[in-house]
Amino acid sequence: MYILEVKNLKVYFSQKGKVLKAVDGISFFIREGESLGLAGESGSGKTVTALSLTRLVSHPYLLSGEVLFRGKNIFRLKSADLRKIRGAEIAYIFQNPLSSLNPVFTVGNQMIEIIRLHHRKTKREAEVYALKMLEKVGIPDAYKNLRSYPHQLSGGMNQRVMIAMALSCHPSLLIADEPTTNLDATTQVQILQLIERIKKEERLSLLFITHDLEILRRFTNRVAIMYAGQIVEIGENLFEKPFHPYTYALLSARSGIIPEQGLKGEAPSPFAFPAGCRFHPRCPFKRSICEEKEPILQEKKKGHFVACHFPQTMVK
Amino acid sequence: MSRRFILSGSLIIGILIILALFAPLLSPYDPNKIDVENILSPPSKAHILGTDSLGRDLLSRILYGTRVSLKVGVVAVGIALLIGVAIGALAGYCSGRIDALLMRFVDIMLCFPTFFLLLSMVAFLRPTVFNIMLIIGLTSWMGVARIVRAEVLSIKEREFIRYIKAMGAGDMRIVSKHILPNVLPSILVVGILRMGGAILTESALSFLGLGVQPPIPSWGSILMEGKSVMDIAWWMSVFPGIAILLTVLGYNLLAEGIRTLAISRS
Amino acid sequence: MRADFWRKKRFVKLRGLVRRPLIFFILSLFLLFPSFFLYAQEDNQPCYGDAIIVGSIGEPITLVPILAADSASQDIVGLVFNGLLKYDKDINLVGDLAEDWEVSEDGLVITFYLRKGVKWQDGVPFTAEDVLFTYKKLVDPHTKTPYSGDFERIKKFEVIDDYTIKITYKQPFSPALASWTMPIMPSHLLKNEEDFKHFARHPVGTGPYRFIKWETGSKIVLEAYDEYFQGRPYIDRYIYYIIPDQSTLFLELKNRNLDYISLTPLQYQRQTNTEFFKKNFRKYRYLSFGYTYIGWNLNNPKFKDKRVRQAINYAIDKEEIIKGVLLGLGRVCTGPFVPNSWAYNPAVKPAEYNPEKARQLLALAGWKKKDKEGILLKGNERFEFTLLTNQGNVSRRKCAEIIQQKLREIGIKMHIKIVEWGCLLDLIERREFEAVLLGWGLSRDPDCYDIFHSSKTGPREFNFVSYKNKEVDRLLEEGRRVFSQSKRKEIYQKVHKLIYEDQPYTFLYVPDALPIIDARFRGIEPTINGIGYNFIKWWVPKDKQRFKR
Amino acid sequence: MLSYFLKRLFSLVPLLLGITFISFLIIHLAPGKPSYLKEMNPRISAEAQERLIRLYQLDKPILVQYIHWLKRVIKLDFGNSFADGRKVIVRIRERLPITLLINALSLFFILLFAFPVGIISSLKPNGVFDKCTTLFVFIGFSLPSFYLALLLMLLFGIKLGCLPISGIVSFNHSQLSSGERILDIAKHLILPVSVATFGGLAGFSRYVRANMIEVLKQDYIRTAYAQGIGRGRIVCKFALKNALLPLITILGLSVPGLLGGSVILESVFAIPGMGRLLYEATLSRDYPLIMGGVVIGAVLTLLGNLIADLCYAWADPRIRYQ
Repeated sequence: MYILEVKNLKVYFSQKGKVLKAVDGISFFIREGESLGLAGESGSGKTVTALSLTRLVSHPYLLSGEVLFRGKNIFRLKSADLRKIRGAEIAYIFQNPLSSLNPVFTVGNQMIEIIRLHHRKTKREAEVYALKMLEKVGIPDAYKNLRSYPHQLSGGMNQRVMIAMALSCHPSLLIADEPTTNLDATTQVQILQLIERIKKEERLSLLFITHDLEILRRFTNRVAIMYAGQIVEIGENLFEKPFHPYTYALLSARSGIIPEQGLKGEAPSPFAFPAGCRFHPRCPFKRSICEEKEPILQEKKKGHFVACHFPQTMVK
Repeated sequence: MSRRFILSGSLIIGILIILALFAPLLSPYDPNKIDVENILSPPSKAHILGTDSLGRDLLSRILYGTRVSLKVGVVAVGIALLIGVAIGALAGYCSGRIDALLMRFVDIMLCFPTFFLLLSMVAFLRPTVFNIMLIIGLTSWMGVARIVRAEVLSIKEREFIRYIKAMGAGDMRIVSKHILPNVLPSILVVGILRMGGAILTESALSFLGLGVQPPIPSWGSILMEGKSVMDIAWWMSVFPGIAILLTVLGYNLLAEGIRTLAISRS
Repeated sequence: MRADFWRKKRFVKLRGLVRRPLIFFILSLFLLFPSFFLYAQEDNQPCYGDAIIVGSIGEPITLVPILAADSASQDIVGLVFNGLLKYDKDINLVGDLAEDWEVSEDGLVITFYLRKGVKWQDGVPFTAEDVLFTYKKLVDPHTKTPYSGDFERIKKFEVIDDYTIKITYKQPFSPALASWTMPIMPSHLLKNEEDFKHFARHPVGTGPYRFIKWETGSKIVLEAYDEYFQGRPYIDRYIYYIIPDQSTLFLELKNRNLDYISLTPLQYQRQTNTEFFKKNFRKYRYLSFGYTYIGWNLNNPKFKDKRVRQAINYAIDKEEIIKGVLLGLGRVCTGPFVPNSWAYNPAVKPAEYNPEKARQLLALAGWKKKDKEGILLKGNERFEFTLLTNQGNVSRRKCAEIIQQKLREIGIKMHIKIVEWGCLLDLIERREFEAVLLGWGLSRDPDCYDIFHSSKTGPREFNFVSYKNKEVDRLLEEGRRVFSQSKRKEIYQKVHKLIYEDQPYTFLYVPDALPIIDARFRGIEPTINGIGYNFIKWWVPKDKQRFKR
Repeated sequence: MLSYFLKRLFSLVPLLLGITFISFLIIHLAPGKPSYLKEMNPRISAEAQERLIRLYQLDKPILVQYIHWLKRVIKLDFGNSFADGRKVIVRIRERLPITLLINALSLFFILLFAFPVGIISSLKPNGVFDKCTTLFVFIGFSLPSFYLALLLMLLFGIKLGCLPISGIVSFNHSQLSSGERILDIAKHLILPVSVATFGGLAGFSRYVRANMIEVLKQDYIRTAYAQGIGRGRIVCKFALKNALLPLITILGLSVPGLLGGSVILESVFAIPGMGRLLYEATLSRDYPLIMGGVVIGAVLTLLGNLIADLCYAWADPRIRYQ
């Protein structure tokens, strides 16, 4: 059973009269209890994908396709019903915990707010519960920190707070959007371990978005690679046997982290993608057909799909 | 959106400039021609906007008034920019004690109720058109100084300035050749915005009877006269105000347009 | 709304009667005839009661008579206090607090015999002590009074007894009598008050009205003084409303909330000719005691030449100014005296508007050529000057603009500079002016020594145009020495003629005073002294009274 | 917090000294002299004038005069007005309340309307509502307050005759019952307060809008949405409190503008307030009164800034805990 299934998701924005295709027809699913990794360069549409799963994208020009959460089409829900899913069923952890927390309210205030939103609890009970959650995510001196403002805490602490907030309503799907990107190395490891731990404890499904392929290799069952608003490759053991030249290029970058300009040439403009395969201008293996016909996602191996006219069998 | 602002703003200002330039051709009468037989006659075919309390043609006076207002806007703002940019750039570039001192001065000036400052200065200088412009300039440079200082501070820290400095360029040269051109867009916006403000200030002074001297027709002083005959001559208080409104609107639209354009460019 | 307030009250009563028409009819039959006689009688017979509501733009500054210099203060002071002397309806000096007075043969000593039995409004008798006290305060260097001048000429002030005063002057000084119209203040109340602080807002006088209260920024209320020595005034209360805005003042009059205001020429000519106003108000129009003029700085080489000043007099069309500024409500001024003064010389005829004559005179004075702009030239000098006037006076501003036009027509370029009053005084004091457009408010005494005598050209003195004419000097001195009015009349009529001939000022106009008063008031008799002189005799017929006690 | 407050308070002293000194200088150097008389009067002799000048110590050097003045002011004695000899403090006390009332009322209405207008237009930038308010804002910016006042007076005072056009009380105010008195004052205040509100409203709703747009873009707003919090609550609680911060400063800075605006407003509507008092005092060179007004104005301005700073510190934990 899939906890989440996305079919032909398109998210376009309108800017200065031009259409920006942030996400252009992607489909994927997440099984119950599974962790799916989502990787790609900046601007490839990862975050927009994550946000559109609960219709969080603001002022889209077009938002189409289907997002089925436990069979319910999120896009068809009334906003009141949708709010019951947000936070309670699908929770998010964002990049930059400091800016993702409201600077003018205390940690406790913000936690109690959402606890009381999704549970019938008195203020007092909510506070006790918030304390418990903070302790659970390993925040020392939880009582004091509950009364702190985000700017008084370190980045790692704030991320723990974010996680505590995310967990506080027992969601079944956690979407972590680059949760460790701006943290220092040791904190990164701690946060990742924390996520891994709570995933197990709470039996969560996870959508993990990151630049860092190493993390995906360690923490996720399956990985999807996005390029120019589309998924170019998705499957298990992607890293052992990538088929798409783009994935291969990513993997061959030394650190394993997708650099800003990870490849030769520039990422295409989202206002005007190249015809044919969107990767062809940068592809070392391109042929004439690549410039004309758009490749579709095809199952290359069981559970392993690739969108490429000439999928390479490449071993890293 | 910004295009439309710029277009409508510059259209209004353009028309006003034309009206000001060709006022002698467009005016149906000599704006100072007194006619005691036709005191305060309502709008009619002979006098489209009516006459004032000395029987002068209101339309002609408003047309000539355009000259005063536009001139006041440009010159007053020129003066304000001159002072504001000089002090702002000095404070921003030198920083340290000079900066603190200059900014304290700016603070003091800002704490004055501006209008009171204006009144005292009007008393200090004789109210010729130039002096009015000077006074408005002298009392409105503080905002410019603050903006320029902030911009200079941020530009100063950029890599390329450090590089130029390392190459041994002199301070004067750095400020005038490298920093100020980068501040120019915001100066432009502030300047145009202030022009509207300066025109408002001039008309307010004239409305209180402290502005330009008769018989120079100023919209504010026509309004002042209009207030005293409000109950019998509505045209005296309605038409000059429309002229002020349109002019200031023109400048404000233009400034807003340029500002949003600059933001979207960067 | 406020008008409705009154109207409603009256309507309620009427409606009550109308509802029972029969009773009303019978009642009126009974009442009609006796009441007819009663009313007819009452129409001629003054009766007590009612209040008059006066609207004013300005608020009094102080009610201390020797400090009060503005017209609002003087309005109130005049009702609360008396001087030793006053002017009657024909502008003759008559006794007020003084019953009689004597001037010694040599004119040096004036003896006042004070009225007996006059009581201050707090019941204390009025005596010579009060006059002495007022005099002392006037010449006390710590008193900030503007009126000390006339009293500093006193050599000796003797109190002979409680009701006799002998005042000895350093020289004969005929305006002295006029100076004793100065209101007298109560010694017993002020002896121990240092700076009049309390008194300034709670005055006690001998006058027809007692001070009741002053609500700052709003109104002053006076009440008839029952024991006033000239008889209690008919109108019970005098309420002085301060409404610092001309249009609101007029609006309130229109709503019949005010009984008495001064109209502007525009209001007089254009806004009060309706049936409504004719029915409910009476408009009065009489010449005021003051004139508007251009003063030329006679030290300026341009204006030193009499012919230039005369030319300008010919070039300015005073009738046009009176039409444009006063809407016809005024008279051409021909000299330092107004037509209703006994010093006025009717033989002096105003110069006609004659630009041609003006050009000729200017040519004689050397202003022959014109430059490209059409401005007259004398050598390389353009005929260009600046006329100063004060800010906040619309008529003067308009006046200046008309003059500007007229002078431009004969080739003189005049600039107008409008500065605030304080600034103007400063410029005049420092003689930094070429010409000023100003007005003089005149006292009833024609003595104008301070304005035209050549000895009065010092920094803060009033002959600021530096006018010097030996003959005029002599006449002005004589006018001060002589006490006989007929002799003085002769002297001042000569002064009038000489000054108009010399044109140190270009005399422009004497404006009309334009009061409007609710029609219910009776006993108002305009004379050359205006209407205010007999205010205590004004009254309202019983049936027309609006305010009951 | 207290030490922060004291520090700020202390730093105002030199500012205040600077302001008073510069004003003193300008006022006394300006040409013109105190005119206790509204018209020239030949009965007033030159000697009498000299005497007045000596009494007022106007013959001393400016610095000496300033120090004298300062010494008295420290004892809270502003001296007596030239015009009527009454204490400056009394004259200001008479006039200040009405000015403060009008400004406070208009500030209240500005805030009352600016927030809804600004917030609604920020929710859909460039939507219909936003476009309408933008138009309104531009007109508000460009319309001289005295012109608006004239138009309103023309319409409501003269054409319709339903609102009084000058002063703050009717002439028969003292005869009314206390209920009617309040109604009477309210009626008189409608036009001046509307004019004062209109001008401020344009600017302020614009600020609210800009700040809200900025805040609504922030990450924490997205977080709040992601947590399932309703839009209304997000806008009114989470976003608004953040958007308030810069507005506090702007409010504090707007005090001198308000005082300046009072001059014109009170002149047009003939309101006996501070602005008019100062205007008249300036014209008649009533030095003690002008200086009293300057001090009051400066103190109000600085207080405005101080209160804004304190509010800011109170509202923004990031500053409070520094």
